[in-house]
Amino acid sequence: MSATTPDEVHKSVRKYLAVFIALIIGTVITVGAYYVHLPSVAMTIAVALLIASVKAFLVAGFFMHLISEKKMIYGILVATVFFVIGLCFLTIWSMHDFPANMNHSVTGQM
Amino acid sequence: MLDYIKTKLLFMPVLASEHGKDVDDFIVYIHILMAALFVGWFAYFAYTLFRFRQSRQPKADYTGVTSHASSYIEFAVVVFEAVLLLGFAVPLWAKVADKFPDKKDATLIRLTAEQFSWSARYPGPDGEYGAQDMKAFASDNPLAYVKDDPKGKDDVTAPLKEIHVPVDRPVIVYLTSKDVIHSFKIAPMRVTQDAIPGMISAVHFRPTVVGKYLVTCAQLCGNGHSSMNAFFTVDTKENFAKWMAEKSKGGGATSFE
Amino acid sequence: MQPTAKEAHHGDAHAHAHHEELGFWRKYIFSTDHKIIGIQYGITSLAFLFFGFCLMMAMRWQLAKPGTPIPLIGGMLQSIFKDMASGGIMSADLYNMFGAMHGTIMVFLAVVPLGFAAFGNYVVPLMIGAPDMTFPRVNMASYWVFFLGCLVMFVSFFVPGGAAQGGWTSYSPLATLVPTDGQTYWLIGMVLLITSSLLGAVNFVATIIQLRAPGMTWMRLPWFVWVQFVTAFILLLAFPPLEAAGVMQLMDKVFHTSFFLPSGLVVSGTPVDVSGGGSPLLWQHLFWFLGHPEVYVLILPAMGIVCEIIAANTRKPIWGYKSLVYSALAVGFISFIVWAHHMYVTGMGTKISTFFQTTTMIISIPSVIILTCLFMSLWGGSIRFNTPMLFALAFLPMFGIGGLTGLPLGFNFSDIALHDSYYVIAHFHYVVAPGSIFGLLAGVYYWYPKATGRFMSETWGKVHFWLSLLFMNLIFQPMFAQGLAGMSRRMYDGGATYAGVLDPATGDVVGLTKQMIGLNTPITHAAIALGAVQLIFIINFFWSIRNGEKVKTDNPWNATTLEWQTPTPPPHGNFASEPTVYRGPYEYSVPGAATDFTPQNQPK
Amino acid sequence: MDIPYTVHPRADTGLYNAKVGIWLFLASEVMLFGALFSSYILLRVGAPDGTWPHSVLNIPLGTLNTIVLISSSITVVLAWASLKLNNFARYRVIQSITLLCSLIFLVIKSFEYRDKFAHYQVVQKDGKYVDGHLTGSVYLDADKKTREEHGFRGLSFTEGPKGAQKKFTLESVTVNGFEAKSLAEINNPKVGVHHEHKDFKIAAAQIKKIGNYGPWHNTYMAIYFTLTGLHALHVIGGALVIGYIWGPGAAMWKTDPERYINRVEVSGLFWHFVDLVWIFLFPVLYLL
Ligand code: HEA
Ligand code: HEA
Ligand code: CUA
Ligand SMILES: [Cu+2]
Repeated sequence: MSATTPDEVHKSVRKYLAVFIALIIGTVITVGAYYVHLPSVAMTIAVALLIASVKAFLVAGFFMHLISEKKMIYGILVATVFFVIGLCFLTIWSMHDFPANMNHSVTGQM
Repeated sequence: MLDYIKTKLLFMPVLASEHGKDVDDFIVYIHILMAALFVGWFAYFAYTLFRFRQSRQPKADYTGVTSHASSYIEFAVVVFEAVLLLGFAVPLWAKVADKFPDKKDATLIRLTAEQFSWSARYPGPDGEYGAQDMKAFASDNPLAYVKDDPKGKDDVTAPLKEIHVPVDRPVIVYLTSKDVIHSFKIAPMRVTQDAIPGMISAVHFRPTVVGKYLVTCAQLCGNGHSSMNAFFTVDTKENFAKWMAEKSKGGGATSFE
Repeated sequence: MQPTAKEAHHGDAHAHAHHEELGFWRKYIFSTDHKIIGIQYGITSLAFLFFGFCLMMAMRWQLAKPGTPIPLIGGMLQSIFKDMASGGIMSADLYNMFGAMHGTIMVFLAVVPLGFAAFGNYVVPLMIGAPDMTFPRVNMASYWVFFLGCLVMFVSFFVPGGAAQGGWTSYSPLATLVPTDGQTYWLIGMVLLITSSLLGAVNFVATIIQLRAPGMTWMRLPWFVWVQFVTAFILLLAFPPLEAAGVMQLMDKVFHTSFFLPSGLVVSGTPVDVSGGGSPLLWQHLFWFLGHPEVYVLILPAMGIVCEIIAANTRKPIWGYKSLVYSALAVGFISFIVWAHHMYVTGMGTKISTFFQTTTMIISIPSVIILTCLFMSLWGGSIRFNTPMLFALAFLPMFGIGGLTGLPLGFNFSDIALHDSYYVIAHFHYVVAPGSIFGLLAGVYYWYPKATGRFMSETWGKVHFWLSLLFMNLIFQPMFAQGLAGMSRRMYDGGATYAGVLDPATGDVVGLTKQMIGLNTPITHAAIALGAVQLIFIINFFWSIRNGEKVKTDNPWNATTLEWQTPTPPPHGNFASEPTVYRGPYEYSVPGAATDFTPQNQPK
Repeated sequence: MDIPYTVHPRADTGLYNAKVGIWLFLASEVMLFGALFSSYILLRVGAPDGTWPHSVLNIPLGTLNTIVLISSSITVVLAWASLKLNNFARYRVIQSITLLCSLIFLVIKSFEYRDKFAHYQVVQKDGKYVDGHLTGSVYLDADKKTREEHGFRGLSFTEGPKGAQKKFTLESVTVNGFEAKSLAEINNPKVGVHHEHKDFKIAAAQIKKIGNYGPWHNTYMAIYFTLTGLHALHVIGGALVIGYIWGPGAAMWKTDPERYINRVEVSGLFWHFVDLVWIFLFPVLYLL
């Protein structure tokens, strides 16, 4: 729990509102970036995911009080994040490590 | 010695390909490690059960083992595994999975699996295949070859469930499937490779013994799975040429069966 | 141990802890007591264990005597499955159905719920000195969701077309294309079972983190609790991807999406009318992402039980407790990144398969350490050969055989020859049948007196043990030979068709030798004999509830862990007052102590 | 003995039971959505050119929904903070906004879904595509006399009491949309190209294939419906729990306020997680 005394709670409330505004701004920037058509697709993706990660960090860190959470919770989450990344990365990697003369397209073209 | 282990202790099937010997040897090495561990541990196990039974040892010893022998054994296992891994498995796998022979020096086969049979197709004199696209499937074009692809004009389709290759020449098999996942397995060749719909996978090997072998399917594919087989005939050069000439009679006539 | 403010707080909560008597339904059926829930799980999973075995006996009959009517149950099968079993003869469809359901039932409805949920529920809170699980109502929900899942799986046998037929692995596109609603039931059943496991897993981890009695530090936990902790974590984090995959396959099946269906499928001469664009390999990745950690879910609880029993019956501390703990954690952790060793022959390149075979070899090392510690623990003991101990001891070499034969499968190069052969079947049955099941049976014999106040018959227990050991080996040992000789699994004719094919030119037999196929018959005989032997156990199990020899004390094995320091059977709330723990779990034969065991809660 | 630490944190972990429980549960949820995101990436990377649609979703609505969900997230923490300040009345008001937001979110989502089900793609026999909203479909009965205007019901259907069933076959459909020569033109329109929408009347004989943008349309729609559907289930579940605590469960505020605050906190953690998932879903599905 991040706040216990009324004073601290008042302080946190101000923090929550700041985070809220940041989240709204983030959303606006993401959508804006989409409409202005950045020069490359890669850039659009990078910007969108970067902002999403920042927003996620804000929500998890402040609304969910992860910033000041106990060690036990960190332990659980670190393991989880490690496994998600493992799942995602290894799956995609293995789909792309096919010997050179194999065609790994998933279409009907054979 | 190795041969004795392979045939008499491990019951390995007939061997008829070049890399198959490496596979067999490797399996033997691992089994030697396994046997050593098993026998060693089992002897220890049997001895302790006998030596420390309650009637002989009414009072247990709080400390138990103090030697570090087991750590050394564990360490030895690690070293042995590392040698098998880095010295054998990785390079040998790289050879069979990645280092494909030159297409020009190999017999090419395009094998299409379906419930429950295999159809082989050869590229003909030009050494190239016409395109295959499942969208082109029709009842008179069951293997879905693109009809107006010039490269496909001289392709030769073998009768269902019949595959021929010449001996001592590398074979590259391109595999795909029309419906579900199948797996191309010829035990005497020490070859297993899945045929996955929507993808082309490939496998290569060099048959070394003339004979007729059985292709079986090593992936559950439905109620005909156990009878999904084909003959894989390794011919002499001459016989293969004869067979090929017979199958390609009439030029492209057989290409769209 | 200083009582903290919080402990003082719940001390006062204790005052109003004396509940009104619960009615029959609340007490035995919709109970929130972890012990009742554990027993519910136990009975359900033992029943499914037996059922799964019956499916296999029918299949084994077909393998030994292909095309002949199945004795005893043939008629029943025909009336249920109609032309899938006409004349009481098993058809290929029925074989595939029973095979898929044998795997599914054994893994998800029998061994996991028995090892994890039943023993975990009954024993873990007792061992850590807790009054119950942290979330008793979630615990109850977990059981009933599980029960619903079992029901869905069971009912699926009776829908038109029968139950799932795509193997327990349910590979798409096959699983999606098999024309039966059974697969839909299978998926719904799986989603329910997974949900139940998640509820259970949250509860276990939270319980072990939060409810350890004062003084029960992490390094004083009995190893059984540790393995349950690791198991719960595996379930918690490995199951959800399969749930996602199950939902996606359900979408494929019900809403005709194409997550796992590529474009251009042509099934028996007709193009399949779906959008395509999906990936069959995606299913395999998501399945094995659970599938591999799952095998440690099958084995870890059994190992934990074996460890407890060895400690109590050698009368000495477990050797290398810390190594055991770290090895269990390492196994749990690494088990998440080895899964693709089931997929070597899908066409992997060198880099990725090297990664996976390296992790596979690495994970075998903590397993070796675990086994080594258990072996070393025997040295210097005063070994008592009672029934639980016999099963526990047999576990060691049996798991050893199963584990060692995992190595040639784990190296991709040898897996080329062994993949999908009976070698794989023999490998994993050695770990799950004479491995896990022996461990679990040991647990049944060991904790039975705690739960019922009576022993199971020792004599019949020993008969059960020796015959089971014999027949298990007679069943699975020949399968190694068959596998090495090239016999494939999931062959409804036992390889007879392809082995019997004659070379039309020369008339020679090609493929498997008659001798190897011939082994099918003695294997089947052994399986039937094994089934008969289990009747001894079943009778012993039920007979002893009423007639078994009564325990004379609450701690009949003179064990040190906390579950033996409560009344027998333990009351609601488990302990009269919160126990305090003063020492590690395996303080047997402490020099200078009055007895040869020093319970964890015995004050200094 | 009773179960300890249901209200107060345990000294060595610093946590009360439900807090551990919810974080464990969220960890498994991370794996669930993580697996779906992995599948998304895999399917998308593997999709051949021109088959993965862009901008078929309504971005303004999606943005609005994002803002709705973010707002509900701040109200959840503010509600919890009010309880911490012992202000139950304010909690009630603020939390009701949360519930309102969840309702708005679901309503908007259902409109979006409905829109997709009304969005059709017609492949014509000449290979051209028509893509847009189906505004009418005319059916002929078997003797080709009666002509009926219907909601689209497939190429043919039968209706009526048993014995006197009538068979209807499609005569033509009207689609308000645009025509395209290839899928790529529909799925990945070039920057700045704007398709003029107009009515196309297509005779049934012209139609090779017709279908709406349901999950079966392509893998993108499949993952879109799966991800957002699962997310919507979480919204519903979360709203039910928060609503229960807010309404019938509020009696606990009187008897055991600390435990009540914990409940609000735990349900809030779940709610933030649902918000967090959406924060990724929105750009990934709508914008990329
Ligand atoms: C409880 C279940 C369990 C356990 C513990 C294991 C443990 C291991 N498994 Fe197994 N496995 C399965 C269940 C299990 N497996 C199942 C169900 C399948 C088939 C799925 C299917 O396709 O349907 C399978 C399949 C399977 C495959 C795929 C084969 C294929 O399809 O081609 C592979 C490949 O790597 C593999 C490897 C391993 C390895 C390396 C271990 C290692 O963890 C083993 C480590 C243990 C040791 C190394 C033993 C050490 C012991 C000693 C040193 C002492 C010896 C002493 C005496 C004997 C006295 N397993
Ligand atoms: C935990 C998992 C588990 C267990 C325990 C078993 C146990 C057994 N299995 Fe099985 N099996 C699988 C998991 C398991 N199996 C899987 C995953 C497959 C692959 C499926 C597929 O291909 O998709 C498979 C496949 C498989 C095959 C291969 C089929 C084929 O490929 O064609 C065979 C063949 O003989 C077989 C046999 C047996 C036998 C004889 C046992 C025996 O050991 C059974 C022993 C059982 C008992 C001894 C029961 C004891 C019962 C009690 C004690 C009940 C008591 C009850 C009360 C008191 C109420 N199994
Ligand atoms: Cu094809 Cu099995
Ligand atoms: Cu595995």
